[in-house]
Amino acid sequence: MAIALVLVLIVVGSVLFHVLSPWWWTPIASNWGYIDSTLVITFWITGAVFTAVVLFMAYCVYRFRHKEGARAHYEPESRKLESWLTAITAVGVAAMLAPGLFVWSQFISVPKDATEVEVVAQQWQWSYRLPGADGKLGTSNARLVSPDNPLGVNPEDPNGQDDVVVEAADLHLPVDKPVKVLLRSLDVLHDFYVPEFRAKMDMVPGTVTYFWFTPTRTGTFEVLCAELCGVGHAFMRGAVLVDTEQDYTTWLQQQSTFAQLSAPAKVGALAEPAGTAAKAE
Amino acid sequence: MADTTLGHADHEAQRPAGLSGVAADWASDQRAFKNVSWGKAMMWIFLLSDTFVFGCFLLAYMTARMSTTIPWPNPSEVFALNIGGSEVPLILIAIMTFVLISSSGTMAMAVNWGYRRDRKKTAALMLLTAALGATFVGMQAFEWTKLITEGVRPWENPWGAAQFGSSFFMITGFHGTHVTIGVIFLLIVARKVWRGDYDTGAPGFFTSRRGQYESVEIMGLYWHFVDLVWVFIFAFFYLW
Amino acid sequence: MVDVTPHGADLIPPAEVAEVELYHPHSWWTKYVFSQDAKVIAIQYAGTALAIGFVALVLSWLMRLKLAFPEAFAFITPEAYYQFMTIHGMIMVIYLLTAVFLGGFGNYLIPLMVGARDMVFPYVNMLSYWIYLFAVLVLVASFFAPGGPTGAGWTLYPPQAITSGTPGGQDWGIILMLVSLILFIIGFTMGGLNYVVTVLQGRTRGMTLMRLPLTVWGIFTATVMALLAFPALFVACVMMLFDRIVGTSFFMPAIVEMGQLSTTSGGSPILFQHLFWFFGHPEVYIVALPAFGIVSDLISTHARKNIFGYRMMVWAIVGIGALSFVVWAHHMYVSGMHPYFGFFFATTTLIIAVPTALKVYNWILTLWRGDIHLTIPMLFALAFIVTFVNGGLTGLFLGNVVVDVPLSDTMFVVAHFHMVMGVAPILVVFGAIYHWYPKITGRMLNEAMGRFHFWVTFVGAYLIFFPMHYIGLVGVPRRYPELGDTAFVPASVQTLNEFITIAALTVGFAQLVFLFNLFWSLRNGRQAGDNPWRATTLEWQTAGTPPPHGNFAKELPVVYRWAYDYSVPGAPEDFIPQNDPGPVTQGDRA
Amino acid sequence: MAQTEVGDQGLHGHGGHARAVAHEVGQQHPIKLYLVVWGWLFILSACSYAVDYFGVQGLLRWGLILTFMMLKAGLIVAVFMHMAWERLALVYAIIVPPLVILVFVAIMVIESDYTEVTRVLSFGVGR
Ligand code: HEA
Ligand code: HEA
Ligand code: CUA
Ligand SMILES: [Cu+2]
Repeated sequence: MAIALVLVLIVVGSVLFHVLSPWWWTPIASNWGYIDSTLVITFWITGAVFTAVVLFMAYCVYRFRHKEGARAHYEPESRKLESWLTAITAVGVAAMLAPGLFVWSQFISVPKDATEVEVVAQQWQWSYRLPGADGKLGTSNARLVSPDNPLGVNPEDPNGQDDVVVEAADLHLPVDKPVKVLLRSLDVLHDFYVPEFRAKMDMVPGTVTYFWFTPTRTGTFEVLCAELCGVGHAFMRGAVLVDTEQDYTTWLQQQSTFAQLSAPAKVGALAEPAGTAAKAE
Repeated sequence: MADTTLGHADHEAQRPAGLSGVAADWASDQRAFKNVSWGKAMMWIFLLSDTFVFGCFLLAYMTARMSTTIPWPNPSEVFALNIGGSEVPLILIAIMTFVLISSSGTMAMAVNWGYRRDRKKTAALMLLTAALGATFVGMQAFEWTKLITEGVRPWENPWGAAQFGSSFFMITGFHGTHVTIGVIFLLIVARKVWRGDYDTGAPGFFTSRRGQYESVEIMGLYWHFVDLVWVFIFAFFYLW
Repeated sequence: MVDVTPHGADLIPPAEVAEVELYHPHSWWTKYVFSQDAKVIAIQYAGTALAIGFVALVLSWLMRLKLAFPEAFAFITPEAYYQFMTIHGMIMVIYLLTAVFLGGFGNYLIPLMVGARDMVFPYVNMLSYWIYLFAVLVLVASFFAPGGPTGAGWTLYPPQAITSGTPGGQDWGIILMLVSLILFIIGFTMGGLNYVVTVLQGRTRGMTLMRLPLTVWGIFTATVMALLAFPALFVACVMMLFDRIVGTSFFMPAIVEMGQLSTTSGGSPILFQHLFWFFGHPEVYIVALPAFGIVSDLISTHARKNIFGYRMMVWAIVGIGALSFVVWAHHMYVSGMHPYFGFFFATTTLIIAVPTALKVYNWILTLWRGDIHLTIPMLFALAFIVTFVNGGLTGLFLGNVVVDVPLSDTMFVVAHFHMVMGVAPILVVFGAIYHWYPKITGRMLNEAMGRFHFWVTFVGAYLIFFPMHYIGLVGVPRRYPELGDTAFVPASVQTLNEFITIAALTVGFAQLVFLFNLFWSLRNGRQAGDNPWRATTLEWQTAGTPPPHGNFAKELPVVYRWAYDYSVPGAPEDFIPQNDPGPVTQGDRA
Repeated sequence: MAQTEVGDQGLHGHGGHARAVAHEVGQQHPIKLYLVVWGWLFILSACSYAVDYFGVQGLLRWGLILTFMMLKAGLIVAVFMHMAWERLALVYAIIVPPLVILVFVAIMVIESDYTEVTRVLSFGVGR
C-alpha cells in the first residue's frame, strides 16, 4: 500500500512545490511575454495530465491490489476507449502546438524598423558592433582579424567604415526600440543568452545567425554563454544596459567608429584563402 | 535432426502474391521472409544499414559543396586524362565504371552456375570477378596518385574549395575499402567452391556450420551493392 | 464468451526450417569465455555495461559535489568537470543503456522468447561482444592518455571538440573517444543483425509476430532503429577524425583561435549537428523502446492481467520508431539552422506524444481491474510510469519550439532527459533484473535488500531531478561547473543544489546495496524453480533453470496463443503458457 | 547460409523433394538475361558519360544523369540482386526505410542554401 500513498504524495508534493517554491523565471524585460504565456499554457495542460494519470494509477494500485481468491478481469482491448483517449490527447497536443507555432512565426519575422546590432563572440568574451550613421553594417570576415581589427571588419567595405566597434565592453540599447541581433562567432559555438529577454540563439563560426526583440524596461542585464565553448564557458559573461533615449545617445557619442580605430592602419587587400586564386574568379 | 513427423515444408504451397502476400507473410509464423535463408536476410539487412552509411557520406559531401562560397573544381576537367595530346574528360572514371559493371556481370553468372552446382565455372567466374575488382582498385590507386602529384590534398587543392579533396579521398576511399574487402572474400569463397566444400557441406572453420552454394549468392549480393554504390558516386561526385 | 474448443494442432504449420546443429563448446574457454551461447554473451554484455555504468555513476557524484560545494571541491577544475560530464553522458547513453538493453536483455531474451535454440549467427554474436569490450577499454584508456579524456560534452560539437580551448581537444582525448564510438558501432552492428534476423526468421512454429511478447517488439524495433541511426554517427565520427588528424575542413570554417587564424575554411559546424542528431534522437528512443516493451510484460505478469490493447501497443512502438527519424532537429531549435525548420520539427515532435501517450494509457488500463501483486519488479514498473510521464511531459515544453527558446541549454533540459532517460529506463533495467534473475541464476534476489534499493532509488531519483527543472526555469544554464555570483539567480538556488547533491549521493549508496545483493543472492537466494512468477512467455517454459545450451528440450516448443493469457475465465490456472494447446482465447488473433 | 530448408540437402530421405526445395531457393535464370542486363548497364553508363562529354548543362543534364542513374540502380537491384524474384515482404522491407534518407537530403539542401546565402551576404563572396 505504501506505493499508492507515495504516488499521491508525489502528485501533491510536486504541485505544492510548483506553487510555493521561490524558484521561478526572472522578471521579463522584452516583448516576448508571448513565450511566457505559451509556457504557462503548457504548464497547465501537462500539470493536469500528470496529476490525472498518477492519481488514477494510485487509485488502481490501491483498489485492485492482490487479495486472496481475487482474479483479474479479462479484457484484451477496447477500440472505442483507445480511440477516445487518442483523440483527447491529440486535442491536448494541438492546444499547446498551435500557440507555439503562432509565436514562433513572430519570433522569426523581424519587423522592418528593427535596428541591427552585431554581437561577436570569441573564447571567452563578448564584443559588439553597431551600424553607425548609415544604418548599415559592413561585411566582415574572420580572416581579417588582427590586433587593430579585432572583429575582422572588412576595410574595403564603405558600409563598414562608420560602424561603431565596442570591443570586450558592455552593450547599450535604447529602450522600446526593436533590435535585430546578428550573431557571429570567431572561433567555436557560443550562445548569446540574456535570461530576462527570453530569446537566445547560438552563434556559429562560418555563418551569421539572428534573433530579434524589443527591450521593454531599462536596467542592466547579465549576458551568459549558453553553448559549451571550452573551459571558459561558465565564465563568459557580459552585460547589456537598456538605456533611456538620452543616456543611450550620450553613450553612443563616446564610442569610436571602425574608421577611427584603424585610421593609421593601412587598408590592405584581403588575405586569399590557400590557393583559391586560380579558378576563384 | 529435423522433426520428421512434420512431413514436407508447406511454404512451397502457393502463398498469396501482391500486398495481400505481404500481409500474409508478415502475419505468418516462423519467418517473415519466406524462402529467404538466415544468411541472405542478414546480408540484405546489413546492406540496408550500409546504404545509410553511404547515404550520409554523400549527403555530407552535398552539404559541403552547396554551402561553400568558394568555387568547386570542375570534375570533368580535374579527372580528364591527356590522351594523344587531347584532354579526354572523365575517361579513366568511365573505364573504371565499365570494369566494375563487368565484374557485376561475371558475379551474377557465378551465382547462376553455383546453383547448377558447376564447381569449375563458378570458381572461375568468381576469380574473374575478383580480378576485375582488383583492377578497379588499381585504377583507383592510379587516380589518387595522379591527383596527389597534381597537388590535391585532403586539406587543400589548387583549384578551389578544400572540401573537394576531402570528400574525394573520403568517399572513394571508403568505397575502395569495400571493394578490397569484397575481393578478399571473393577469393575465400572461390577457394571453398573449388575445394567442393559446398557439395560435401563441409563445416565452416569458425562457424562450424555446413557450407552451401547459397554463400555464393550472398557474396554476390554484397558485390552488386558495391557496384550499386559506385553508380551513385559516379553520378553525384563526377558528373555533378 | 471464451469457447473452450482445444486448439487443433493442424492450425499450426509444420516447421519450415530444419534444426541447425549447435556449436558445441569443447573447452572451458569456449564454454564460458569465448562462448557462442547467446545467454553467456548476454551476461558478458550486461556485466560489462553495468560495470562501466558504475564508473559513470561515480563521475556523476563528482559533478554533483562540484555543483553543490564549488569551493570545497576546487580541485575539480572546470577541465576535470567537463571531462567527467562528457564521459558520464556518453557512457550512460551508449555504453550502458544501449548495450545493456540490446546486448544484454536482447541476447538473453530474444532466442528464449521467440522459441529459438540460439541467435542465428552465434559466432558473429560472440565477435560483437568482444569488439564492444574493446570499445569500452579504448574509452577507459582515454583517462590515462596525455591530456585526459575529451571534455567536449557528449554531443561533441565541433569546432569546440577539436580545438585547444577544450580538454582533450588537441590531445588524445577526442581521438580515442571517436575511435571508441566507431568500434562500438561496428560491434553493435554485428550483434544487431543477429537480433533482427533471429526475430524475423528464427521463430518457432506458431510464433507469429503478433504473438511476440512486447519485450521482443521493443528490443526488435530499437535494434532496427539502431542499425539505421548509427550510420549517421559513424559518418560524423569518421569526418571529425579527419578534421582532427588530417586537417580537413568538413566541420571547420576559418576560425581565429587564441589569435591564430586556422588553416581550415568553408566547413559547416551545423552539418555535424544534423548528422549527430539524426543519430541522436533515434538513439534516445533506442534506449526507451526496450524499456517500454519490458515494462509492459512486467506490468501484465505481476498484475495477472493481459496487457491492454496489445495491437495498439505494437503499432505505437513501430510508429514511434518510424516517427523518431523525422524529429531530430528539435535539438537544434536555437542552433542557427534555417528558421522555418522550427515549424516542421515542432509539429512532428509533438505528434510523437500521441502514440507515446497511448502506451501510457494502456499500461494504466492494464492495472485497472487487475490482480496487482506488488512484487519488486511491479514496484519498479510503477515507478517507471511516474518518472517517464513526468519526463515526457517536460519534453513537450522543449518540443514546442518557441517554449524551447528560453529553456534550451538550461538545467531544465538536463532535468528533462534525466527524468525520462536517466531514471525511467534505468528503473526498468532494475525491474527487469529482479524479474529475470531467477531464470538466469535459479535463485531469487533478496527481498528486503530489493525493497530498500527500490524505495531509495525511486524517491531519491525523483527528489534529484524534479527540483532541477526549476533551477533551469530560473535560467541557470547547463554545463556550468559553478555559477559564480549571478545577479538574477537567488542564493537559495545554491541551497537547492546542495540538497540535490545529497539526494544523489544517497541514491548512489543504494546502488551499492543492489550490487551486493546481486552477488549475495547467487549463493543465498531462495531457490526459484522454473517459473516463479507463473508467467506465460516461453523463457519460463525451458528445460531446466538456468536454461541449458540450446534452451529447450529435444523438441522446440510450439506456440498456440499470444503472450498474455492471464486470468482467462474458466481456465484452471490464472495463466496459460504460450505453448499450452488449451482453449482458444479471445485475446489471440493469430 | 547456415541453416537448411526442411528436406533440403536430403537431410532425410526424399531426395526428389530436396531438389524441388533447392529449386525453390536457388535463383535460376537463363544466362542470356544477365548478358542483356549487362549490355544495358554498359549502354546507360555510356549515355551518362556522353552527357558530360558533350557538356550538356542545366536541368537537362540533371534530368538525364538522374534518370540513367536510377535505371542502372534499378537493373542491378532487380536482376543482379534478384530483387525482382523476391517476395514483396522483403522488397518493401528493403526499399522503404531509405526514404528517410531522402527527407534528410531535402532538409540539408534547404539548409545548405541558407548557409551559403548568409555567408555571401555577410562575408562577401569567395572567402
Ligand atoms: C529516453 C530518452 C528520451 C525520451 C523518451 C525523450 C522524449 C522526448 N523528448 Fe527528450 N531528450 C533526451 C532524451 C529523451 N527524450 C535527451 C538525452 C536530451 C538531451 C540531449 C542533450 O542535449 O544532451 C533530450 C532533449 C530534448 C529536446 C532538446 C532540448 C534542447 O536541447 O533544447 C527536446 C526538444 O524538443 C526533447 C523533446 C522530447 C519529446 C517531445 C519527447 C516525447 O517523446 C515525450 C512523449 C511522452 C509524453 C508526452 C508523456 C506521456 C504522455 C501522456 C501522459 C499523455 C498526455 C499528454 C498530453 C495530453 C499532451 N527532448
Ligand atoms: C542514462 C543516462 C544517465 C543517467 C542514468 C544519469 C545519471 C545521473 N546523472 Fe547524468 N547525464 C546524462 C545521462 C545520465 N545521467 C547525460 C546524457 C548528460 C549530458 C552530458 C553532457 O551535457 O554532455 C548528463 C549530465 C549530467 C549533469 C549535468 C552536467 C551539466 O550540464 O553541468 C548532471 C548534474 O547534476 C548529472 C547528474 C546525474 C546524477 C546525479 C545521476 C544519477 O546519480 C541519478 C541517480 C542514480 C540512479 C538513477 C541509478 C543509476 C544506476 C546506474 C547508472 C547503473 C549503475 C550500475 C550498477 C548499480 C551495477 N548528469
Ligand atoms: Cu561561449 Cu560558452
Ligand atoms: Cu530528441
